[in-house]
Amino acid sequence: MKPVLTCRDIKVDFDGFYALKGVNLNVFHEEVRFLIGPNGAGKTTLLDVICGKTRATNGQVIFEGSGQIDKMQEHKIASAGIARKFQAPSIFPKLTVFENLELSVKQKKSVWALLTAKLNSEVKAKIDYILEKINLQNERNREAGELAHGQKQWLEIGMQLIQEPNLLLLDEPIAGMSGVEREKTGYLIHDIAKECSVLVVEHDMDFVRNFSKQVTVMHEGAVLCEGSMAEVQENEQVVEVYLGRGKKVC
Amino acid sequence: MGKMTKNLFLMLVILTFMLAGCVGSNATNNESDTSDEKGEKGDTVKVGVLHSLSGTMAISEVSLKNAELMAIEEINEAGGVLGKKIEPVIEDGASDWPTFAEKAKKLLQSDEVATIFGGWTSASRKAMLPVVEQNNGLLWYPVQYEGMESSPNIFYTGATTNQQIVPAVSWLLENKGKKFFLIGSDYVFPRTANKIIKAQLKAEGGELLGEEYTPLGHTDYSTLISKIKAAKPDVIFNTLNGDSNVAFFKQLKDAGIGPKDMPVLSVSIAEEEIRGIGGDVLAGHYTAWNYYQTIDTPENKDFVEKYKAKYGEELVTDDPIEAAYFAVYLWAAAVEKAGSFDVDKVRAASDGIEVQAPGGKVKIEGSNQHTWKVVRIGEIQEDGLIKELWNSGEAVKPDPYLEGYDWAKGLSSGE
Amino acid sequence: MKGGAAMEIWASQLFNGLSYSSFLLLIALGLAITFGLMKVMNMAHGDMIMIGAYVTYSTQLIFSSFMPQNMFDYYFLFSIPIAFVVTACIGWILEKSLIQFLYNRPLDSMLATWGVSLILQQIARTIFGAPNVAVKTPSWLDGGLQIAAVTLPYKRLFILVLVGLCLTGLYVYLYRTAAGRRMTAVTLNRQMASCLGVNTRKVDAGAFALGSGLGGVAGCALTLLGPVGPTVGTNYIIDAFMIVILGGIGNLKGTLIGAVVIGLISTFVEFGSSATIAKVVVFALIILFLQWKPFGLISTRSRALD
Amino acid sequence: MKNISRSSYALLFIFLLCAPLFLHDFRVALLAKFLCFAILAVGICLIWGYTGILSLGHGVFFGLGAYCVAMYLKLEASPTGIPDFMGWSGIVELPGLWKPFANPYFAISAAVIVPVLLALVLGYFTFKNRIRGVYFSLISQALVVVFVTLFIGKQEITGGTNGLTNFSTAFGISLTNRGVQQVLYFITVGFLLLTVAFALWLTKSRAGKLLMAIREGENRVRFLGYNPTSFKVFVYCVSAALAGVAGGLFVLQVGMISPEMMGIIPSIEMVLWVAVGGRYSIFGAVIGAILTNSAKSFFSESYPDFWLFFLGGLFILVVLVMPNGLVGLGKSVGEKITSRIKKKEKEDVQHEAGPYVS
Repeated sequence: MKPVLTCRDIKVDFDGFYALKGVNLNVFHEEVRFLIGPNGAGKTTLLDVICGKTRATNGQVIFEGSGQIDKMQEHKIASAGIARKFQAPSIFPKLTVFENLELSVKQKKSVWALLTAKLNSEVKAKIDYILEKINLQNERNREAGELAHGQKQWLEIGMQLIQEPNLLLLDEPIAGMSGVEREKTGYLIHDIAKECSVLVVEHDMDFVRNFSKQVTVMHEGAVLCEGSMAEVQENEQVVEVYLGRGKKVC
Repeated sequence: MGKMTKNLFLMLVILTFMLAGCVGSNATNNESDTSDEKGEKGDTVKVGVLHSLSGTMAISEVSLKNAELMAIEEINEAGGVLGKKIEPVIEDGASDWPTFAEKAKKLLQSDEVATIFGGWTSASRKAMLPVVEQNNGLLWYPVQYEGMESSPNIFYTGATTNQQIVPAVSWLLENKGKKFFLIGSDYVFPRTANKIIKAQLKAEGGELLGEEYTPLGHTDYSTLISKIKAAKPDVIFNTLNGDSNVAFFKQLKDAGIGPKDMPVLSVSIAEEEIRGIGGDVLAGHYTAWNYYQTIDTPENKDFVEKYKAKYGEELVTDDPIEAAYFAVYLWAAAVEKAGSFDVDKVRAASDGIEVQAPGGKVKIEGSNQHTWKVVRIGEIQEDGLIKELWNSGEAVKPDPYLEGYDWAKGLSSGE
Repeated sequence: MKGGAAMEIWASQLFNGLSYSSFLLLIALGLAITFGLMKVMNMAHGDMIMIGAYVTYSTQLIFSSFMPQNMFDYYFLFSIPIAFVVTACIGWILEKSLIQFLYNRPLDSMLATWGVSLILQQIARTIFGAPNVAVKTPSWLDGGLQIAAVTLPYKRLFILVLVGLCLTGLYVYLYRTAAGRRMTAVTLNRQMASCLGVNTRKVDAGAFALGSGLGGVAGCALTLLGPVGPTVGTNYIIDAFMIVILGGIGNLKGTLIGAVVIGLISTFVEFGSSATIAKVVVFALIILFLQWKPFGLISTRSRALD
Repeated sequence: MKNISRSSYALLFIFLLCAPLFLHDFRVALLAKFLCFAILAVGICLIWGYTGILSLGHGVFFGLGAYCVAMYLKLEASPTGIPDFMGWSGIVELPGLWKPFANPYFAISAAVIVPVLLALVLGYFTFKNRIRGVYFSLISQALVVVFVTLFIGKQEITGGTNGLTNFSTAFGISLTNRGVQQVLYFITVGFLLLTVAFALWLTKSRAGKLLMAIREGENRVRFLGYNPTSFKVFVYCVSAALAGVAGGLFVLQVGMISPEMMGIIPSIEMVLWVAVGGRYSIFGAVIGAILTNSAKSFFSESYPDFWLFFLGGLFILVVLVMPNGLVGLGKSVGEKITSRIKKKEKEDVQHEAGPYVS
């Protein structure tokens, strides 16, 4: 099977400090891939490299249909079909929930297109559909800044979904959520995976165990191992990395 | 309901503000004036006093306003003009040229003043010129300027070029040397003045070693002084403006150049400006004006005394102050002669009007509405006053287009 | 023979350039702290310079009327610390009453401090009058040092030394004393410093006062070279900002280099053309340079998103 | 926007249209000048209030627009075909730069196109290089310094500090005629109306929402697949165009333009108008420009010394106490009143209907 995303020997050098030391990663169609690893392993940096926020010092990122994307500008990468949800909710607080989604809808994104854009029934239907999916139907006209933390997280996920991406990058999507909300988010992620590939960075091991099929473990800027959660837990190196730092996998 | 109230409230507040702002302070003026002559109402006649009372030019212009008000007061004490008391309407030009145009318009249209005394910079005069011409008003402009202008609605009581710059250059050529270096701020007066000087030097055997301009407000003169040092001129002719003079003279002195080595003749530094630079820095350098505080006549003694008593002992009088002061007297005399405040009649009557100003007799030249004045070259003293070294004896006829000088042909226009 | 004259001109221009740089550095140094380190767009910094200049003028008046004649020449040495203290106090009051509400709102702080600047100017005008005032140079600063055919005025040498002292003083304070280290810590990472028990409010006020005080010292030096009037600060504020952003925000070394670069370029361009052209060239170069290096000559790479 | 509904605009424009009936000619001319400023303020509101970019260099665009129209007027007022000030500088032939401006249509289009081109070039590079916040503000100030110094220094072409003044006619019609002045006033009102309508349409369009999104988080916008550079350049050009229009109308009304008016201080004052009115509201920008200038006119007529204290205080007040300006203030006061009325109504209803209502 051909991967959607291929990372080849990615290195990132922050003024002499190597945050990534040659990462290789493949993400396949309709896959939910979890990235785990201790703090400072380079998980977020890897997402940053994929979506163009951070430039790799070395290596290639290849995206299906667009070829090599690591030299492209951020908005071009996003247009190519890679959506990114940041760790801290980054939404537009002074716009309403509806407007946040309206801007995120998959559409032509030039100045002229937006000047002449009409709010037709098709767009409305899309937004309604997503609102329902992220459970914010009743908040559509509220300013996004007034939402609860968990709701902001969902709104941001919704903003990514409505772009109809081929690959969704989620950075700690359940941070700050209650138990019920976590579960809902877990199902939402699986639901999403029917339409696109998802790459999730997550710290919460229960969550990972419950919702993951494939897991990639990173440590100190490199991939340590890959496999199912069960396999990974057996891996001695992984145990050492976590236990050696005084942390347990479970 | 709620939204309506909100909007109504907002609009109410806004409209009140707007009315207050637009109607402004002249709400008290009856704008539909029935009297047929300008500015006259009962026992008083209104005149406008329009100077920058705020902003960068306030430094110079406030004292002109004071001088004009003093003259108005004196005339009122002596019985007024045509039996009417003069009522000054004071406006602030705020060192902003459109504001000068705006206020001149207000004075003429809304206050309907008989005349305006005002302005300092050429730019402010140029801004007021179309306004007074279009409204057939009258403006008395009291500061030396670059010439090349003669509006039927303006009287010029400051020197034009042939009453200050041209004689100064001749005097320098005769007494101080042939090699000139010209420096000035980068604006209209210095550039026009230097153009005239260059033509004159050519005609009278002088030599031009350099010509430099610095932006307004420039304060680092080390490079310019290096250039002057390298050129080694006999004299420096200075048309720098305002603040730049302070920096230039201080740094010139530091560079070890004194009046003995290279004297500087300035045409924009009078007694007022010396106070802000320091007499110690300027002592020994020259100026060219039509009036100095030190002029020894009874009229001047009286004038200086009254001015100091009224506005402060530490103050000084200088050329523009005197010109602003006697402008009011010239206008009053012209009105008396015309027997009317009407602009056209005053203009017709103005030719040859003469008054005894603090610095000597001054006379209006009807052909160009400038003033006959005595030219004086002076040396700046340690105490900040100016000692007269030379004067032209008789008053010099104003010649704003330099028509009486052969070498100036072709200067005044492209033709 | 001719080569000697050319050398002479080059040498004196180099000195002029360095001297102008030192003056620029002095006016920018305070701003490098308030704007560079604290990120406050302090448009009133020019008026701290103005106040410093008026303090010098007042000290001169006091010395000439109350002190023995032979002491007069030393008024200038006294005026420097006085100007520092007075403007630092004004800066402190300003921080406590206004600036502290404006951290993280750089554009708003720009507008508010512009308002402060207008008010300070009007106050100065009310107290000292609108015209410029004359400050008499102490006699020991008259004249200059003659090296071959080049004259180095004592005043300019004095300013060079003064800048050197300010710079070393600042360096020692910021990196070698506990109070200074606290200040650097706060500007680098406010939350972390606060967690470690640093009273950030106090440090902010102190830093702002220090920056303003340096403006006051610049004002003192200004009286040696230029005019003293209520609006004098506006002449310098734009230059000072340009130096700080050219050098890179948050970096004293950058400010130093920025001042030297601008000083040298403008004097040499002026020598080859005119002062007007030099001004246009310098500002156009700044615009172009920032296109190339948006964060100035020396910038630190940051990982923050916004 | 939601709260400042049509009635406010209707009242404002009815007031403006009726103003010549009850104001002295001189005051109408003054008001016309303020309306030009209002057009410019709308442009600043779009770029600053909506997009969050603070430009301290709008004086340049205003000045360029004004100079373009002024060049035409000056040529029409010069019987010899060469403006008087050029004669004094010894120029005998009209410079090439001036020649096309003899054509009024060229001059008027240039009043918009020249500022837009400058904004396009500067904006493209600056925004592409991701220069933001105070860096952009300072660059825009440097731009002002460059232009003002050039316009003063190139006296033989620009008229130097004196600027361009003393115009007589436009299209052969005398500008000083009372009727013409009135027509000009109504033309200005018309332009303001168009400007406001355009700005409202823009802010309500999806592009307008994206501008706000850029203000809220430029990088987020980028990761949604938009290129913020093009939107920022667009809004910069729009506001430059509005400033150019304002400048052109200003010259027709006031009859002069000089480099002082495009300087640093006027450029900062322009931002203040918008801040006073309410930076997030088009309506606020309009009334802010009119009111601040009215106040300036009033104070400088009555208390010139007091004006700077007032202006300075206003800056501080707006930033500290009322960041949403007069509109925000009016809104919150209005809300208090309405909430009191509502409360009262509610109480009344409750009294009548008893506890079963809710």
